[in-house]
Amino acid sequence: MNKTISLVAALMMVSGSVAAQTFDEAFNAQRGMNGKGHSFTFEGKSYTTDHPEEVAAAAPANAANAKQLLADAKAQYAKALEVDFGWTLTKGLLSSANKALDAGEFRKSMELSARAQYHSRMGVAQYHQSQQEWLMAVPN
Amino acid sequence: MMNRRSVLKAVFTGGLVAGMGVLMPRVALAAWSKAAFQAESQEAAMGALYSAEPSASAQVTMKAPDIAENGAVVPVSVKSSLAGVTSIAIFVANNPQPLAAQFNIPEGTMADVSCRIRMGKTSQVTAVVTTASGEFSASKEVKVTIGGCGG
Amino acid sequence: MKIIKSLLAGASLALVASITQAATSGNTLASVDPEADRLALQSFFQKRFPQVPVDDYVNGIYALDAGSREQWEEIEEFPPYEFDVEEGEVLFNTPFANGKSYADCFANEGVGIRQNFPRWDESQGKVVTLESAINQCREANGEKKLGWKKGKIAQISAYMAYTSRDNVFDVQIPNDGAKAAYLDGKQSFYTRRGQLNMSCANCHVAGSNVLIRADLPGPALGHVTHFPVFRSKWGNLGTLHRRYAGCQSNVRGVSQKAQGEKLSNLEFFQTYMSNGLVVNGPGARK
Amino acid sequence: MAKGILRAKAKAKGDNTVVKIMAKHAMETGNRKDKSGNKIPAQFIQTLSVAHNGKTVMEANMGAAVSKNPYLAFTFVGGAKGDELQMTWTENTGASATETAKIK
Repeated sequence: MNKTISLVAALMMVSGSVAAQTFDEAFNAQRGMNGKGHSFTFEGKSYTTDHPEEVAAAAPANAANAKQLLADAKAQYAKALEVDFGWTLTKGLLSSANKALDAGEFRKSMELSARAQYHSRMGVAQYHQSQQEWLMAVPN
Repeated sequence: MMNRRSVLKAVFTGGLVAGMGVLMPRVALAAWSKAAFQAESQEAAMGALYSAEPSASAQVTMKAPDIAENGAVVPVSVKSSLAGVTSIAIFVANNPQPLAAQFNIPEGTMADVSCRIRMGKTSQVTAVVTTASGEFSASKEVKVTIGGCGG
Repeated sequence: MKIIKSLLAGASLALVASITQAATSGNTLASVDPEADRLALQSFFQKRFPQVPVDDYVNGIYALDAGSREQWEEIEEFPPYEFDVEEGEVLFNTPFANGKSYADCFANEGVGIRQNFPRWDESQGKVVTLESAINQCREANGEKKLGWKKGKIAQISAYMAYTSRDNVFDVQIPNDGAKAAYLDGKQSFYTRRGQLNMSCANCHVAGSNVLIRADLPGPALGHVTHFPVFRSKWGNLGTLHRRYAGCQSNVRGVSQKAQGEKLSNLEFFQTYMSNGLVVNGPGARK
Repeated sequence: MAKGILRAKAKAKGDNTVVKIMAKHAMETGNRKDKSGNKIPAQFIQTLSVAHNGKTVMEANMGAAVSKNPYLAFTFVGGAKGDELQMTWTENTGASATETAKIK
């Protein structure tokens, strides 16, 4: 019993120095506490709390990069829809990203694409996670 | 679409029997008061209908929910044990036009009416009953909340 | 401090318990037991709201929320769906161009049969809801399909429900095909969707005693017995699949196709959960 | 006869008659806008009067704050099963009609 308590406590009180079980857990905890643009160490290495999409969106703002990001985001959205786990705001983000691209606002377009891509990646992740976890919600 | 069509149809068929209305005996009851219904404050609406401010009375009872399920359809019932009630009116203080409805109660009809009203937001709802000896009222606050699930 | 500790212990126990359960039952075709699921859901609600009789759950949220119930009873004095039932009856009895009518497509000429839907159709290999049976009937007689969410289809469905009031829901799961559809619906019900990461069950089972702003969510037991519903919010009558779409986009998920396989299976599961309760549709809701 | 917009449930109970009436009507307030942003003109039932044997038993004056599909319930002394009620409604547009219902 004590063991379980301390495990849960560790999970709940995770901080930069306390090791979580996996990188994802550590990342999520850090992101949750500090938001983006924060650095932390995990098993001796240094990482930032930025999502991969945010890292991509930080690339130089130009037409080629903005176009590429938008295409990536659209492809990711298609994947989310394929597993039936699209999110409602994604479509609007994509169309705003498209408009910003046309208007030459590359930085804005890239940030919108990044958000759309993140939503879609999470939708797909949600699909996979749900396959494993849905039964936990069934009353017995 | 269908709503409008059946309404139009009713209007059309209604035209044929509208003449009958003229033949029906009319009693002297308060007509639809433009000044009262279009008034934008409760004072103005009451002023258009009554000569004096209604006084609160325990003999007027109003049934209205504490929290409205949906502001678009709020059931309200008004009842009075006062003698000789000739009119019942319902006011929603915070509506754009506070007077919601006014009922003429001829002799032989009970002072007990129910209807459903719209409320834009949380407001004091007041029922006013008219008798030979003046106006009497009851009021209560009805909360209008934002629903949890839009759907 | 002590309080926090015991809270943590509780949380860890719950976590462990649900994982153990997940490992064992109800998520495969071999282990899923619809009747056990139904009884488990009933007992869940009976434990949570011991004062509410099971039969009362057909009234949805009004079984639990006294303040709302009073207003609803006022509305039911002269419910707004009466016009729709009337129009549904006219539509139902209007012959198609070929001279046939809806009555020719259904058992007992379509009267008093709501409780048998949705049903597993072996020849089509899928769940057929009442609304999809209505459209199949139209197509078989050379008529165009009706839109799924509101208008005529909801009115016809409302009339058919009205003629079936007080009949007891009796959804059958005759074979493995039906069982697979049931399981799929069950999984959908408990699967988190959308940006808010919520499942049907989050609100309508586990969250059934938690306010969402000022509202309690309707309990999952008896959830579908009163459809189609006239929602004051809509200002008109709508089908169950219209409501599903609304729920799914409320949690910021792209909603699934009305009368598609997924939602039909979900309806199949949910209606099975209400087996033994009576048809009381159409209903009036806030 | 084509059905009008009113539905009535009138029941004789002892010496009294309980009347419940609902009208199928949108009760447009004039404050709403359509999808293209144009104001939807006000169109609502302004008066509804009910007569039994030629005697008015209720006269309702309504504003735009009465709900869609307006509902009205009241009780009057008298009335017997089989009697007819005459119900006359008038819209703010001037349209009007008289419909009837039987007491049950």
